[in-house]
Amino acid sequence: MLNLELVVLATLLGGVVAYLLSMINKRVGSAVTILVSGAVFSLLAYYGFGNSIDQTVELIPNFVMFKVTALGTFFAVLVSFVFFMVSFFNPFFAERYKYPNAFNLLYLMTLAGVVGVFYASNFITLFVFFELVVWTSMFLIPMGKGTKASITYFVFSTVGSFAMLYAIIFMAVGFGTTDIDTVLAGLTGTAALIVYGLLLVASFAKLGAYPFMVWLPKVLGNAPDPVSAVFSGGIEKMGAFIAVLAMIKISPASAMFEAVGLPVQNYIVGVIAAVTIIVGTMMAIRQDDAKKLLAYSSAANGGYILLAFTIGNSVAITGGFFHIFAHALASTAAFLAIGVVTYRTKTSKISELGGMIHHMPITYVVYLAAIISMAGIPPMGGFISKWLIFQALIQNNLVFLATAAFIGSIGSFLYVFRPLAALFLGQKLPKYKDVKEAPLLMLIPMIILTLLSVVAGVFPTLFLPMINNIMTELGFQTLMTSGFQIIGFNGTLDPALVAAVFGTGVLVVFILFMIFPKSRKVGLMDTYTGGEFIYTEELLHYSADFYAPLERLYRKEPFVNKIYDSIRIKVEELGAFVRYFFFTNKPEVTVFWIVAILLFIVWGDII
Amino acid sequence: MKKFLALLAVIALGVGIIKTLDNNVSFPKYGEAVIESRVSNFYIKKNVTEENSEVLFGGSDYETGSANFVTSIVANYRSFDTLGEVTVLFISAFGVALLLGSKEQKRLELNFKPNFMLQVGSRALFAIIVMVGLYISIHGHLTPGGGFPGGTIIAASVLLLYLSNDKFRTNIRGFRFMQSITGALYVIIGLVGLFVSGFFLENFLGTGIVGNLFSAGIIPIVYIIIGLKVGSDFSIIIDSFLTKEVSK
Amino acid sequence: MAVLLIAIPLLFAFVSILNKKYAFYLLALVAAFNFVFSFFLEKGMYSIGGFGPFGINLLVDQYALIGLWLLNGLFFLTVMINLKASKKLATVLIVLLAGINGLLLTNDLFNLFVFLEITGISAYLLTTENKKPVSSFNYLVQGTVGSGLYLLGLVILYSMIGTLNMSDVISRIYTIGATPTTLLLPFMLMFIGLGVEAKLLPFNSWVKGVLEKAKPLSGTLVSSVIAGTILLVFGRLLTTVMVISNADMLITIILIATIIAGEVAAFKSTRIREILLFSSIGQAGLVVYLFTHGLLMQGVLLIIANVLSKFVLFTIGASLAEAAGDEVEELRGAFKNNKLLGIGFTVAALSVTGLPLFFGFVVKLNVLLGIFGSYDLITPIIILVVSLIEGVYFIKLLMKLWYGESNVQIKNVLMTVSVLSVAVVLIVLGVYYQPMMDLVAPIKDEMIMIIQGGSF
Amino acid sequence: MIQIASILLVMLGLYGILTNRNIIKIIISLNIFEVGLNLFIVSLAYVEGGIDPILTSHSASSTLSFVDPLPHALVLTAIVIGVGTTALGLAFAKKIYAKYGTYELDEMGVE
Repeated sequence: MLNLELVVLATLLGGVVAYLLSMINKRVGSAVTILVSGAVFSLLAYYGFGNSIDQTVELIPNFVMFKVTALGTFFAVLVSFVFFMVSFFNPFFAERYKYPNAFNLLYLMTLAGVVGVFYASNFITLFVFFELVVWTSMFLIPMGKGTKASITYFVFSTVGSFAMLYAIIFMAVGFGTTDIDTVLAGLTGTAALIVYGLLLVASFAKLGAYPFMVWLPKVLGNAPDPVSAVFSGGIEKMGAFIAVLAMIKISPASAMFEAVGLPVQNYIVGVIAAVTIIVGTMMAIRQDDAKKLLAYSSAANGGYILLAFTIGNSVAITGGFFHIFAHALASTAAFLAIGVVTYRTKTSKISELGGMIHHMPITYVVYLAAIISMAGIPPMGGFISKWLIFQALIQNNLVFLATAAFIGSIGSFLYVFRPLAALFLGQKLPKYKDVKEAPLLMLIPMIILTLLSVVAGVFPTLFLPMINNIMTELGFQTLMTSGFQIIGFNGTLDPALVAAVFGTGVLVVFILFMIFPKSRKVGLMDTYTGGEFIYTEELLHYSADFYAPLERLYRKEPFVNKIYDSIRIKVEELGAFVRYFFFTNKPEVTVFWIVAILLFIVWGDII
Repeated sequence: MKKFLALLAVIALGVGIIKTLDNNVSFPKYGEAVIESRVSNFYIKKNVTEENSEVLFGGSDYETGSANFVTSIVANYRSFDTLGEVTVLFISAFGVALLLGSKEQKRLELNFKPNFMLQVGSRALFAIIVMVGLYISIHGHLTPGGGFPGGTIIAASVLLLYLSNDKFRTNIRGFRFMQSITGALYVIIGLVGLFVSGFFLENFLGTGIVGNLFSAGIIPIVYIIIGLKVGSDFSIIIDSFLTKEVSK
Repeated sequence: MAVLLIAIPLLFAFVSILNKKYAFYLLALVAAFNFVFSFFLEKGMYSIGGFGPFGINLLVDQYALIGLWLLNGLFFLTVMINLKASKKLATVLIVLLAGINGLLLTNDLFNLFVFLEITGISAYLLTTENKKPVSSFNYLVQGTVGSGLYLLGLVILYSMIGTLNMSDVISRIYTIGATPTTLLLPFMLMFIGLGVEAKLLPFNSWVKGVLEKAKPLSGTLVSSVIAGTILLVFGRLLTTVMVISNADMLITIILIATIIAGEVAAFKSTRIREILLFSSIGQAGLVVYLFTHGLLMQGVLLIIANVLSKFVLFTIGASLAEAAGDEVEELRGAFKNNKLLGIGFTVAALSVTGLPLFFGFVVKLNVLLGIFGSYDLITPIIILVVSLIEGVYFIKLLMKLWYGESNVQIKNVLMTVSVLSVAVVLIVLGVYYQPMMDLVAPIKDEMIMIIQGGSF
Repeated sequence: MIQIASILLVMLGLYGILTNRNIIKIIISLNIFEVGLNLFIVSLAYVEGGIDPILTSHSASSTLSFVDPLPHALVLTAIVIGVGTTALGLAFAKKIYAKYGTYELDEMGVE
């Protein structure tokens, strides 16, 4: 039996150990993060799927309450896996951080927090860990490019978590307990709607759904690369977890009206998800920074997850969970690949890079596989989940949502190929002549993630039991499968077959490529354009901007930044007013107010 | 305009407070206070720890032997307040000295030259005033007055000397010593009470016959201490104000 | 024996002026004595002069004990950290110590006034350390008006009910049949009078002058120790004396305004000490709000959390500001060379913000639960919004202090050790909070039991 | 009557603090405020026909009608505290004058 509280505490302790060891040698400390996160992952996976995690023993009384569920295990194993994979990057980045020892400490604290969130049995525990993740990860961000992003992150996360806190206390006072299952099952009527809304605010804030999308590009763009990977693959998934609590665990009987066959509140969430998908995709298309691009894509994928849960039938929900799984693998891999590029070149700007395929072919393959998965192309995991979600959308006749999802999917082809073309393919730049492939230790996690992504796409049924456990636990039917086939509403998917066809195609092309005479390799200068010879090796590829015509269509950002800014300015104005009016350091002001209030008391027939 | 509005506001507030107090049925009108319902009734009857139906002038061995009820409160029933009050004065005097520089001081010059008569006359008066001050302090439990007025009068005599002679400075160290010792003595008397009979500032001496000079236990002692202390506190304040730092 | 906590400091204060050289040792001795002795105190009503309920009593209940432990301990630490500055003000500090203990212990309304003045005058003198006499003077004027109003309210109350003993007030009020209307004026006068000292909104224009340039010693004492004491006094009065009132609406408006104004002003500020002082105004408002709504336990928890973290924040903040400048921009990266202090500051700031693993979180949760428990759905929203604002400026401050280039270096081993130990306390209480809960759980029942005439 | 007068004195003190920007005047206003307050406290002690609360050979028994001695005791304390704060205020004034050469708060500029 594995004691859960021990795992969490040991992870925290491991952070302290990593901190202390980092004082001796930064890399040793980073190695501790690999060991600890690996241990957490393997313990949780081994005992979690073996159903032998013990949640009853309390090491610190009343501190936290845990409960082992299939849902929690799924999320915890997945996210700790992401942490484990990313931690391989830590030793390489340690020297770039201002406070590497603090980084190691906070990295493991974040991991402990994430694990705690998924296993929490009552809302207070959930919130404790939720906020723990917020502030620990907040301090991870400024180790990268700037401190402003972490403030943005704090604001949006805190808006979300305070909404959740309000809901939690609302329930705690109403029910006298904060046990998640009891409370969520007991909610009815308006109370259910309030809690539903507030929890979803928390979920939106974490997933970066539309009005809260602002923080994602800022944070993921500015954080150190491993942190971006962890955010996209791990921490954001907490939002999905909260969404599950709100949208699936709260009894759907609370629907007052229906819209297009869905409870109206679900439909509203669906619309928000659709907007998120479209805005995220559109914004991703025009990003120059590869990390920001992936950040918007993360937001859009969060939209798919939300969309899946709004539909609420077993196919859609399975699709949602599968999407969480597939996206975690793919986006982590993509961020890691970009991380390798920045590690070697110190930039992630698409317009400044090119031809990396010649230097780092493996990274290229990893990135290619990742974006294929994110765009939902077979034979990758992302295809399976999107197929399931589309099935459900069509089955339920959700025309608008389906259209949005399709637009998003097509858009995702556009944006993922942009870094592919500009960053990896294209012209080789003299500046990066000496760039090498990533070190072996960095390649390992990327390769593992890619292989898993492929396996998930080819043999999804291998991973389905994990999700089926959740479905049974939540009281849904499990997805029908036969062999390696998945049976949807109006069709059967044989991913292995698809993959085989796809693989054959690739193979044929590859053979043709080998058979036909090779193209002649020429130097960069050995060419001319427009009748002019080229004399400098400047960047000539135009892939950095090849969606310019499309971007012109939506130059105005569909964004709410201005509103947020004006709120901040209003608060500051109020502060200036208060300071001017009250904190004057003049005795007569105090006396004036005393007189005024006393006047009110003696003359008002009051109150 | 601002001043007028302020005037209007404070007048309105004053009238409002008076009106509110007037409408307040629980608040006794002027002169209609019911002592029997107040805690002071026990102080007058000296009934706090005993059962006296009547306290007589010349009677003996009451819980507190002071003929002056106010004094019995100030120096006995609520002596702790008085200790606090002495502390306030002490810290004020200390603070004034601290603020106005406590290193090398010299006298402020007066605008006129005091003549010989004034100086001698005020010295003669000084002794009398000090005597009066001490008298008032010592008789605090019998007559109106007590340590605070007595101490102030003592300080007034010092002030007289300061004003009549611009060369004069008291022995400020002596006053500081007295200030310290008297304050400490007050606390020590309280502590003796604590260790002798279990209560801080307990009147552990016999209370004697009401109306006699040597009665009321520790009250006269406390009042002499307070008198000296207040006198020295004020003298220090006076000295601080009437001197300035020697310019460097 | 509780009186020793007041008598010994007073004795030492009187003696300390005899020789300035040894005054400091007396201060250290007496501060240590008070801290240690407060742990040996037994609960009970201690009469002074042996006059039972008719004289002055000192009340030692759980509430007073918590305050004594906390504030005597922090007083001792503050004095020890600021050795140099304490030497000149040794006598003032000893008297201040007596005043603080008196305020915490006394069970008599007028005695409270006396100790309020003792504490006040020592505080005015303490602020002279900042070399800003006008601000100190303003503080003095406002403090005097405030305590004058308290006195006015108190004597009106006395002439109505005929007693000054805090435990007897309620029963006397019922005996004479006073109504909320008749009690409104005295209670409001007392409330406003104390409000001036407790930094409540319209009455706190002294705070900025006194604290914006405060040195570590006076700043920490005024913003942490004295503020905590006054708030605890407020709690006792609002629970045992000013129970019947019908100005709830007005008071609530004042307090909510205080909470919002403090945090908003801090949000606007760019100077480290200003940020801290405005934030403490907001917190004071929240504490008093809790007291007025009968949430004594939560209020005490909030005071404990606040006093502890403000101690850390102000000690470090004022030292940094003295070393490098007031503006946060000038302090960029100040923790680079002072990592341990930085960790202490971070822990305290996160605790004030109410993030988990720190004591502030436990407190915030309890506060919200308490307010929600009285079916108030709006105030929690205000508190949450305000604490978001608070979080933002604290995080901003932290980010700036950690990242940047600076060569500020503060070498004070004692400060580092004490700040870190308080930080550790904040973490331990944040994780293992049950003992603290058990500690504060009985305070309200005890207080009510005492005013109903019970004893321990 | 005396109560009204004392309340008005209190108000006068507040008015003085409200309108004056001169340190000495503020201190004087503070004093007026306190005097009014003290007068008010004493007035609360008065009982119609009461005698001064001292046992003498003329009024030898506690059963006579005395005025309330407690407010007198309180006022004694309040007066002394008032004196203390006034002294301190004046010391501040002297200090301020030494620093700025003026008693007018408006002429000192921002500290």
